[in-house]
Amino acid sequence: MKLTPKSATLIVLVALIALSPLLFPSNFYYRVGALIFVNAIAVTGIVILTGYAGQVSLGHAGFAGIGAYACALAPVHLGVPPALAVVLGAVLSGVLAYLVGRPILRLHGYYLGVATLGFGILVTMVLTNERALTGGPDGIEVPDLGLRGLLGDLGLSLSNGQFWYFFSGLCMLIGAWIALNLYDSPTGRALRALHGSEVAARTVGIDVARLKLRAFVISAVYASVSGSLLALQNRFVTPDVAGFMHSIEMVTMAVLGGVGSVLGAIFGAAILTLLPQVLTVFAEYEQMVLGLVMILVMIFLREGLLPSILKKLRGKDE
Amino acid sequence: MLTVEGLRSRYGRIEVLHGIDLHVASGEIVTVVGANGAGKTTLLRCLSGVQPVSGGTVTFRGDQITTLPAWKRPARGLTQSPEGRQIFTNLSVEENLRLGAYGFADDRVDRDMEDAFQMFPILRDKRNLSAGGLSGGQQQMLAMARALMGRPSCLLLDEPSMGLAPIIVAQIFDVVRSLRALEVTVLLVEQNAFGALKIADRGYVMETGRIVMDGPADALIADPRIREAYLGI
Amino acid sequence: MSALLSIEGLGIGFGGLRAVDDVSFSVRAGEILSVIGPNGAGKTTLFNMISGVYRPDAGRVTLDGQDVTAMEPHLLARRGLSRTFQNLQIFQSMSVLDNAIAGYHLRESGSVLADLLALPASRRRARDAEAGARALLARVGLERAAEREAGNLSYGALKRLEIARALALDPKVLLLDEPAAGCNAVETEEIDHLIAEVAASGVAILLVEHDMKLVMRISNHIVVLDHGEKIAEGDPATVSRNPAVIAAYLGTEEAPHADG
Amino acid sequence: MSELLQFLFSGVTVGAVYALVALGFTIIYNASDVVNFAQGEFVMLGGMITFAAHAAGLPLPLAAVSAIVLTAGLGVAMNKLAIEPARGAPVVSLIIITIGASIFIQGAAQIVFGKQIHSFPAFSGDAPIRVAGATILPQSLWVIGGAVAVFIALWLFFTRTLLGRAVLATSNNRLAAQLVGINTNFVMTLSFALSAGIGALAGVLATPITLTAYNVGIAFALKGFAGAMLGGMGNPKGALVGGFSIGLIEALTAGYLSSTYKDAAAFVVILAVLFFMPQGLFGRKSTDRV
Amino acid sequence: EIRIGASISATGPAAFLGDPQVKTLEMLVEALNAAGGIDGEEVTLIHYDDGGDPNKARTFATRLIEDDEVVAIIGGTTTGATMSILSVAEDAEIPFISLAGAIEIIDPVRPFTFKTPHTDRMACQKIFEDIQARGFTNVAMISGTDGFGASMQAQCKAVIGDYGLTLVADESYNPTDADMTAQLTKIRNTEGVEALINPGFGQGPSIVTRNYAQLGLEIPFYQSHGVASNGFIDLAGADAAEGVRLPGTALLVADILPEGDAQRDIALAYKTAFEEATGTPVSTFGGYAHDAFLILTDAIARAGSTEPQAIRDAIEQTTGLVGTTGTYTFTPDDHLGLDLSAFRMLEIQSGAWTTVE
Ligand SMILES: Nc1ncnc2c1ncn2[C@@H]1O[C@H](COP(=O)(O)OP(=O)(O)OP(=O)(O)O)[C@@H](O)[C@H]1O
Ligand SMILES: Nc1ncnc2c1ncn2[C@@H]1O[C@H](COP(=O)(O)OP(=O)(O)OP(=O)(O)O)[C@@H](O)[C@H]1O
Ligand SMILES: [Mg+2]
Ligand SMILES: [Mg+2]
Repeated sequence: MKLTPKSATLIVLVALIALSPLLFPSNFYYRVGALIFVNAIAVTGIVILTGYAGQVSLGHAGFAGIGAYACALAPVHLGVPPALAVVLGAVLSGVLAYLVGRPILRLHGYYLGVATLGFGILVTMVLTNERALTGGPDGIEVPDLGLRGLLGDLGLSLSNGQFWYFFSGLCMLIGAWIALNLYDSPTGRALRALHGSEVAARTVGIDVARLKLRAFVISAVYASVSGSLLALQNRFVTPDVAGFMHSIEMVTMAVLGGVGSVLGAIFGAAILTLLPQVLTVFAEYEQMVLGLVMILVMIFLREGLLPSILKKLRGKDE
Repeated sequence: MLTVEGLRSRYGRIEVLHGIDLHVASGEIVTVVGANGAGKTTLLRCLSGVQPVSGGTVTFRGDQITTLPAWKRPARGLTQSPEGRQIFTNLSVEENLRLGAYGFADDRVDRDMEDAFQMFPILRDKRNLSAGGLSGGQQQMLAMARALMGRPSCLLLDEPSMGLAPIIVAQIFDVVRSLRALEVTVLLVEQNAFGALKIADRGYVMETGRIVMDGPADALIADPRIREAYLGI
Repeated sequence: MSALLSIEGLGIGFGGLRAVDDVSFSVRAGEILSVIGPNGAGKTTLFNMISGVYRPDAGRVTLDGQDVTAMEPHLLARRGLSRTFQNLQIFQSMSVLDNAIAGYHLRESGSVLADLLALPASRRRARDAEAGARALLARVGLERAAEREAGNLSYGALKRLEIARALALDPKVLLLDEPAAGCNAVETEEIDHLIAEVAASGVAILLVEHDMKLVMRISNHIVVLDHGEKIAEGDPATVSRNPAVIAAYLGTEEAPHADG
Repeated sequence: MSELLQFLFSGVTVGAVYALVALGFTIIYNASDVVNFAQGEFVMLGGMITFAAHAAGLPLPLAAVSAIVLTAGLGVAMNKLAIEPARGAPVVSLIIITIGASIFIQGAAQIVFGKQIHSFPAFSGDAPIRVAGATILPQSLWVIGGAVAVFIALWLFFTRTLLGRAVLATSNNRLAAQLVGINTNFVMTLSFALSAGIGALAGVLATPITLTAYNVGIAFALKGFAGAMLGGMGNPKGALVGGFSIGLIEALTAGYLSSTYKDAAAFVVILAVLFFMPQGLFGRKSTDRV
Repeated sequence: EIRIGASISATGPAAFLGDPQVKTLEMLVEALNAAGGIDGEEVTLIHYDDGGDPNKARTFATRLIEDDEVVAIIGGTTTGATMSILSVAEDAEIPFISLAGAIEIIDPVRPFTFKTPHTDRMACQKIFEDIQARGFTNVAMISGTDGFGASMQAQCKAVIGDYGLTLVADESYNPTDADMTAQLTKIRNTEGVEALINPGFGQGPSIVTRNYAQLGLEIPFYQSHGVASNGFIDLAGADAAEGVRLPGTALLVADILPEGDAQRDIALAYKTAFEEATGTPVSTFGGYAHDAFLILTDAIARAGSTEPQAIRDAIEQTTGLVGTTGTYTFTPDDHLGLDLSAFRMLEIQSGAWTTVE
């Protein structure tokens, strides 16, 4: 049987998650792995929004912020368990994305960019300034997810790093699976179509406004879950999670890896998460090297790292 | 005037021109006919320099221009009315025309623009409007007029009659014919092969990236294979 | 048989210009109605109003007995109206096949949840759409290009791809804006047959085209626009002899038969 | 009354800075449809280089001119080394390149100039000018004058000169621009030089008010971007009006409502404007037809 | 070899604070090794730049502990970064000395976490003491919305009542704002304002000070320890900054400290060494890193061991250790080790720092 791109992607991901730990020299690498997965979840959302539907968001970290603070606040103020807080955050983000998306998704290109930027900034401002609730710029502690303890009781004892590695890896897999399903589905095709020509998309019966909104909501949920997992893992969160830099980071990861493909974007998340760790050897030149890497990748591998590399490899086969 | 030898070109890894030989003498009108996807547009793009050439040479008025940047070619007298019109949709009609004479003195431009308006009076009515609002045919006229604004000695026309009313098609062909008197050389790609061959001196037939036949225009019109494959008679 | 699509007193202005003014006509199922007229007469604008891309400032559009004036394009598509574009509107970075499948959107789309979770229903719908799309591509002669990226096709091929996509909607009314532009005489004839075939299956066709050979050959009825106004209408023979039409549009009476 | 006047003074001072940054965006955007997120770094460099040259003993005007020239040169280098090689890449890729360039420039500036905050003397002293009970610094007048002057120059450039139209033509349809004989590479180089130069000018004029450090670029870029979008991207008039509007909204909100949420007020206004005018106040609607 | 880890905001919004801290640590390690290290053991400093981002700080803390196997961590320039590092360090039971201000870091006391700077609350108390002594009651505040400004604003509000003072105006600005005359105008027009406090760091306070002068405000003006460096006087302008008071450390006034002052020698030594090594003026923030390093190396030497537990115990036994910030005496219940006396009320006069007694 021929492997579909979807199953191929999933198999590659499962293999990477399962086998990488064999090469980890220390426990620290579980932490980096977990971060990669958490970022990859948000970036998969960007793939749906930007890669499939062609809409830009410069404020998606706002949803990550909502997911993160839901986990910090809901258990304390509403008494819900942290796992439920993740869902609560996702629902809240989805609803907010729906409300915000309706008016702003009529905008195109940079205008949409500035509107989403505004949204992200508003979220950050609330998180920063409503100190009584959110702890302000210095951040707030987040309760323990409790799952690791549960697993421990069941006889599966993992270190904190290991637990988060496998748990976020699993979440990322589910996220990737859903995004891949979407790609080849009727909805996914319609999203990609409106990316090409909105007028034509309309005339074949695609409800452009509604579809964009769906993509926006779905990607907001991804960002929210990513934010929740980050907060739960770090046990501490500050408004930075919703900040502009984080939004830009998400988009950059997606574009660098290849915004049109889920595997590419995950690859992008991996590279940009690892890079700062690698670049510490350059000490104060770190930023320059990072900037340079971004420029060079976009010049020489303009469709993103993974798609361009695959293309080159395939080109040699022929 | 214009000589093409062994011209090859590719999109990515796929070669679409496999060695084209063709020449156009000064003052001559030469037409290229061929089916959809034969490579006619690609050929013209190579000649105007916006498409990289992967083999062969292009010689224009005795100079090798194979790799000359596209933007230097209008100044040498080579302009194009491209496929898909490619007008500046955000600029006004007048600005489009002025840019057609980019680099020429203003008084001359004003005169040439007057000529263009004579030829296509509708453009005068719309001169201050944004070119993107023009109808398809009006845009086609603008593209043609813009190419003429550069006072070319050799004009490359890619389907200039597309989307034009029959009355204007006739007029366009008249204009092309009248260029002969001005010593302007024309390389014409047309789907209206019959009309094109009627005004042309010679013709080439292109199939999947190769020239498969050439000869005097009337001979081609008379050729039964051409009549069946391209003229639909 | 009653009209499937009818327009009454339709009009729109841009700045000072009445691009279309008080135009009325109707088409029945299986009929081919051509709209001709000089460049800038308002033909495309008329199509844009009928298909909901522009909002008319006067008049009414009735589809299947219901007022659909200024209705959103995607809702019109749902009611069976489909079109092609004079200025190509292709999903450039998608494959040719996916472009055609996009035309099946209404028939293949179901719940998003099913799509996200790749439920069997979603996959079945996708498979059906693909089969249909391949058949349509074969009909317009693009079966060999199915897997290519649409943006890489030549102009004439793209025109035909648009027709395939429009047909994929299985429309009741089909609007074709210069379908034969960029095709040579032989290719035009193929399109000609295709249109006739579609009409014969009961679709009402509105055609804008400057290729008079094509128009005269297949139209049941012709409406002539000039400066946004209807200046003539009737069967091909009548219209082609109308002096006003000759003066404004055809140039010579022989023009349509100028193939020697 | 004097209170309102003071808020207005505060608003136009800050607004002029935003307007200058927004004006810097217009040229590159008009030539390539790319919003150059490194624009803020040009502003930073304008201030930093002037400071360094001044500290090294150059008289202030000379230091300022050298900062503008050097930054313009850097703009050209950025175009040649980072943008031109990526020609034909999708706009998102180009944006990522400009973000990369921004990070790179910031990293370099931090090594060359250090992380201290710097400033240099105001051009016409620090004695505030009193008007009806409110005060404004002479340097504010410099910034406002600079913004207006750059606006007029750009407006003339884009509406009155063929070169200006060639810039617009290049972004509208690069292929067609080449076909009519426009050297699109030169146009791009020129745009980067001009944009960078204007950015540096903004830095030179504003630094005595805003102070400068290696990492001030992003904040400038964001506010300038917001201003440009409010006014309508690519239109000098939009940049000017957008920049001043944001400054005024911030100052009035800080004065009458809440200083905590003044940035929020600016974005709420932007969202409201875009809701009714999706192309910003003066943005042109694309007229492409189907 | 003794490995000491550091995660500091050498870049990012708090670079202004973190930069001198990194430079200080590098300088001190070099000097220590040149002098033979600790009991002949060379000290290696492994430091990462967390950019002030708590997420990165946590990653680097994990890396320092798991991968680099350090015996102790210095760092957390900002409170956010500190809180992130703190939980990692506590889990791994590695001594951690923070360089950030918030009181939450050491209250409640956690077994392995210490800090060197005064708390923001102490800065507020010092200022309020001074205001009270001058006989004012109505106070206005304008603070930055960054962590430093916001935290101090909150702490000040928490203790203002203890001094019988009232906060009559409470304004804020963003750290990147260019003009604060609107906020200051509002303050000026508030009935009965007698003194103004401006918690913040970076360019904000300099601009506030200039705007204060521009508007011709004359009420007593207090800055915070966030601007305690000579750079502030240059940026705000000596004229505008004339008469500004702030709670600072011995460091800024090292050269005018009386001969007998306990901190004089160490402050002067650090100041001279730092300014010589970097060419930039010292700031209190670098001083925090200096003291953290001092406390740590002192503890390691006394413990005679690099066991984290032993180091921690030794830190808790530190008594009367004189640093640039103050004199430290830690106990199991007090992981700050400073009292209010370590703060000195400074005033800018004719472009230079002087002490107010
Ligand atoms: N941008 C592109 N990328 C890849 N292939 C391309 C591209 N443009 C054209 N082609 C391919 O090159 C071949 C020649 O195309 P070209 O446009 O030159 O044909 P043409 O003769 O002008 O056809 P038409 O009559 O339809 O305009 C076709 O097979 C086409 O699919
Ligand atoms: N969006 C618009 N803005 C401004 N003018 C417009 C717009 N749409 C149409 N027009 C004007 O309306 C008139 C009719 O245009 P339309 O495109 O309908 O003509 P057409 O009959 O389709 O011509 P063609 O045969 O050349 O395609 C033209 O003069 C055109 O300039
Ligand atoms: Mg062609
Ligand atoms: Mg038309």
